[in-house]
Amino acid sequence: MTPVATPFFFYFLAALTLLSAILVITQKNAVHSALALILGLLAQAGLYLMLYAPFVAGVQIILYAGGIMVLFLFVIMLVNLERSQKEEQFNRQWLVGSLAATALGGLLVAVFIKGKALFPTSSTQIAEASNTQQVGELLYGQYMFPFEIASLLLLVAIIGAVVMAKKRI
Amino acid sequence: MPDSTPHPSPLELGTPDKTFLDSNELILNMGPQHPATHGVLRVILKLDGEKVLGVECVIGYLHRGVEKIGENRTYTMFNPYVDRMDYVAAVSNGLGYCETVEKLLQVEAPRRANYIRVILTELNRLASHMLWLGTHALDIGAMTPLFYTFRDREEILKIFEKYCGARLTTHAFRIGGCQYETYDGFERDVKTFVDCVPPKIDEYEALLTSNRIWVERTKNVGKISAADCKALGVTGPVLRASGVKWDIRKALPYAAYSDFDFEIPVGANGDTYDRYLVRMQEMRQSLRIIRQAVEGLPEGPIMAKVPKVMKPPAGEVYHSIEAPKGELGYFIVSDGSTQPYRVRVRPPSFVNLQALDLMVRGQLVADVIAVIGTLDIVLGEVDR
Amino acid sequence: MPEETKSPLPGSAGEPEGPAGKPQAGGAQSAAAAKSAETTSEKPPAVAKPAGPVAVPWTSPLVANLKTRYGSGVSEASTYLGQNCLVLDSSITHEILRILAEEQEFDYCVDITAVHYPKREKPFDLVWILYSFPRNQRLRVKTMLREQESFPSSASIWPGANWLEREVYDMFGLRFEGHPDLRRILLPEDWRGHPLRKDYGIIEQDEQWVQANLGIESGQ
Amino acid sequence: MLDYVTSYLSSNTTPGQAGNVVWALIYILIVFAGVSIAVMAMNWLERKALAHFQIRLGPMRVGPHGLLQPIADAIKLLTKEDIIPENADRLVFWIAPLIILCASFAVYVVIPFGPTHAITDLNIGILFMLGVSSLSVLGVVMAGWASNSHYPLIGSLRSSAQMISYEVAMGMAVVSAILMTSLNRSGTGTLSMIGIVEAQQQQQIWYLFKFFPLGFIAFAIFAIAMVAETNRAPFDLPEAESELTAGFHTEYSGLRWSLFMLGEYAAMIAVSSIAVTLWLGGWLRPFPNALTGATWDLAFSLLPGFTFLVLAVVAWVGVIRMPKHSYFRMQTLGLAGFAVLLGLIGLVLFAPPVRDRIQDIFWFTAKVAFFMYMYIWYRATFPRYRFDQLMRVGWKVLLPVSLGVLIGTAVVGMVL
Repeated sequence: MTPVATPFFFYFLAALTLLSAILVITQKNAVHSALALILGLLAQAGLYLMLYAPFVAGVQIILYAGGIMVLFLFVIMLVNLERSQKEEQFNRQWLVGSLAATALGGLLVAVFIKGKALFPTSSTQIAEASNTQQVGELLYGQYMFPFEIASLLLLVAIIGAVVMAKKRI
Repeated sequence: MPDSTPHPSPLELGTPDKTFLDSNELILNMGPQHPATHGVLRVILKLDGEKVLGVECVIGYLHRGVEKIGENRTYTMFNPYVDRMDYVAAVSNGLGYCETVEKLLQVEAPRRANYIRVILTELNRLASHMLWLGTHALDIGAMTPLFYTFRDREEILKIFEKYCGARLTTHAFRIGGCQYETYDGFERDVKTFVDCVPPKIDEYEALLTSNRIWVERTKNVGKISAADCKALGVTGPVLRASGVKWDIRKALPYAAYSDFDFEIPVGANGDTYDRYLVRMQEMRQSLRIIRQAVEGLPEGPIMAKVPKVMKPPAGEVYHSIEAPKGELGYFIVSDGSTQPYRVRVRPPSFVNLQALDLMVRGQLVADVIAVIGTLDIVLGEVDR
Repeated sequence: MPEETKSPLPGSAGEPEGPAGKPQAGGAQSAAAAKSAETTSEKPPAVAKPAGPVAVPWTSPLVANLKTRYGSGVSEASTYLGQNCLVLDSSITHEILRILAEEQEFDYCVDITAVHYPKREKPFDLVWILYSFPRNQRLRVKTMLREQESFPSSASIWPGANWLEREVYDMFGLRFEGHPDLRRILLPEDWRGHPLRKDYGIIEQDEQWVQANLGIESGQ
Repeated sequence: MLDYVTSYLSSNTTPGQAGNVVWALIYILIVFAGVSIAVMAMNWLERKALAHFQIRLGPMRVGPHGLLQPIADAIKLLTKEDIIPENADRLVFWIAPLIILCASFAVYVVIPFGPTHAITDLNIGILFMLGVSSLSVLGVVMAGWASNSHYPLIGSLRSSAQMISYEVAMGMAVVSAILMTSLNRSGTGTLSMIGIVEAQQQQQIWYLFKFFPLGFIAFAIFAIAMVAETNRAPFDLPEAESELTAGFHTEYSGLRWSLFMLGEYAAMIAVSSIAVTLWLGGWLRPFPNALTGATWDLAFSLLPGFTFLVLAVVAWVGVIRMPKHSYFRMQTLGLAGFAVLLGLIGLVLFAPPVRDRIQDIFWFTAKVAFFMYMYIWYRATFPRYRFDQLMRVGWKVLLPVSLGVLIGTAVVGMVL
């Protein structure tokens, strides 16, 4: 089974990701930003698929697009948006912003030129059929400890959020 | 005591301008056009999330000045108007009015007329309770009982139609008795009806009484204590569900009610579920009364001798009956002329609706709908 | 005496007053009332008699109690067609209502309404219809008010009086002092006029309001 | 080219796996047309069945027994004025129904109607289904927000909270079923929809009955959660008519509203398909391992055609019972035509090449139809939950129980 039109899909998805990322920061309406972010996340899921990582792609859709972003929207809709819409965008921060962007861009270019040797030219391709199993084995085998620490961290975050949000328990 | 909150007018209430995290109140306007407010009731809800902080009822959309009309019509001419108040239980309205004027005139309706009045009024109570059950269940989301109750209510309306030609606003009674003798087969029709309905009521109860969701939606919802009921003047099934065994048919019997043997069902908790149970029991008791009345229907005249032009002596009288919604009273002042000097209607729905605020405080939006349903109000009567 | 204890037994159909009611009620005037009722119903009034049934004085421990405490403030205590009525002076009515509610167990305020007699010096009758659950007895309390005279609200005695008083205010323009929320209830807030006054015509309306709010010439 | 097309017929996989674009397109067309027709049929059936639950007749005027009612409705909705509220966010308002529609139709890509009758077989099939169907909540939220009105906003907030809450319990129940696939003799589990059904065949048991009662509890949790997930009675709070008029789609009308409806019914069928695949053996006929042999095979393969013949007979009884009056002539003829059509379909299904290919689809559809009937039944029977009760059931009952079932399944699987 040979992949069809791979370069086309790659550039299409990459462009979509970039475009939606730009929309996220340029849209005045926060709900529109969030929707653009969802589009970007979905495009990323497509990129994961092209990397033969369907499990990651599926999780990306379920967790980010279907779960987290819905909660984002949930909160954004309840907050009064009208004030933020009237405010001028990139208010007095354009200088700092552009400096940071230039620095980050320079770093990326430097790494790309100088550090090519750091990256393997091609990774070993995992069989698509056993992709999910491999993820599972790695997570619950080799990286068991970090995985559990991450979950503990999330638990702490949840409790913190509850305590902060609820005035009277 | 349900202190009514200081009232900014709806326009002043405005929109909550605080942000989500420190905002407490949301003003939601329900009605006057809303599927669950049973007519043109407007309820302004003050919410904290889904929790109700308070409600304000805005009524009067259906105000027609019935009392003013009464002062400008003769006693006889005003009789059909009262049917338009609680149009779901028009027969009860007529009964109350006719009995009050009879009292003023010192006329007693003949025994047969009283029996016919009891039969029709109790049939009407059944019809009213059936309509209540259907719409109340529909408000809570159970769609099917509505159709079942309408099927059986139809039979009652058919009897009305055969008796007096009208189905809803019947104008069944006249001052001094009944205008119409029963039609041929009236007793058979009523008997058949009384025989068929108990299984139908079992059917409604099978759908709802032990339905888990129904119980969860109605138990401990809209609780009101007996003391609060008395203080607010709430009567009818709502009062009885709070544990007060008081029914005007027993306490101060009118028409022929003292001839019949029936129970006053009472509840214990005064919540929506108890009110449901009380009304279901009341339907069965009504059937009991109808059966006794139709079996013992006496022979005789149906109309007392009343003057063609009614001029009751100057004086005033208050008389009330147990309408399906509660105490329906008429206070009539006569100045000796052909027209009442003042007609005051004491509408049960109006007084009961006052308890809404007390009953829904601290509950959820969905409960407001359940409580409006369980109060069994008819806006025609609230606004008059 | 308990009113409306009609005996529906055959034979006594013509007798609106039942056999003497509860012992605590005065028996003397019940007989009188029954007598007057009997005379009227035996010969049904082909023409309304000018005499009609008469109101007879109502004597009971309650009335005696009130009369000793308030003297002439209790201007009339009568029974008409078996219904008891107290007519009180407006200055003491609120106090007596409170006594009735708290000491005499009239715990249910059935109705509050008013009647307008434009030709009288005190043109308004304010009427309370009370009921006592323990006594199974109904009582009507009346007082007369002048135009523009305000009256203490009884919402502090019976919370249910709230809306009933609002309706009286709406329909008659009588103001109640200390009412928690005295606004119009059935008519719009800015409506002018009080429809149940006798000088308000049957087809009269606040045409300005109708034109401004409904955008039509007239509601008729 | 022709070879390319015909070559697939001899292959033994789904067109997606075979990489055959033409057949994949054909399958997509067939599936989507089939789902659309199923939605229309479901619409008619729901109205009819609900009506009979409620001692009514339901649609009777458009076509014999209202058979053409869905078509009439579709025409009406399409030609209706398209209203967008003045202060609505036009773009979002416009996209929302499309998202719901796409999300609920995209899941059909992996639904296996038979061992080879699926558009494709992803190895993360079930994950894909859950993921894509979870996107539909976005559409609901967007619709509620874009309408710029109180009731839709509250409706969409309720809806999103509800769907996210029940997704958790639903996911746990699904995982416990997936866990069962890894407990077969080969030792490797699968997320592929076809793989799950094949695992059930291999283990000779529907997962409904596996590790009784664990499988059954997981199934029950899923069956409850899927009703909540599709916003149907008794969990139809987002659209609670008596409280929120019509919930998140209060401001929608005409075509856009019909897209919501289409999406809702398609989602109902989709989640039912998941339930059927995971617990009721997917396309497998009853007792595929016990009642074997040529006779049983023949008997079971004749059933689809036989069912259609029975339906044809029922329709013909309707023709006979039609009032004999010229006014009803068209209706009678129409119903007779419908009966004949059903009969012909039945006869075609008897033909050996057809019946071999069709019987998997038949069993799958029959099982899904059972769930569809349950949906109608719930709607006719239950009152509506209150929001806090709904959340309590989701978080305090279903979630702990589903976690328990998951752990129980793992433990039992390891011990056995």
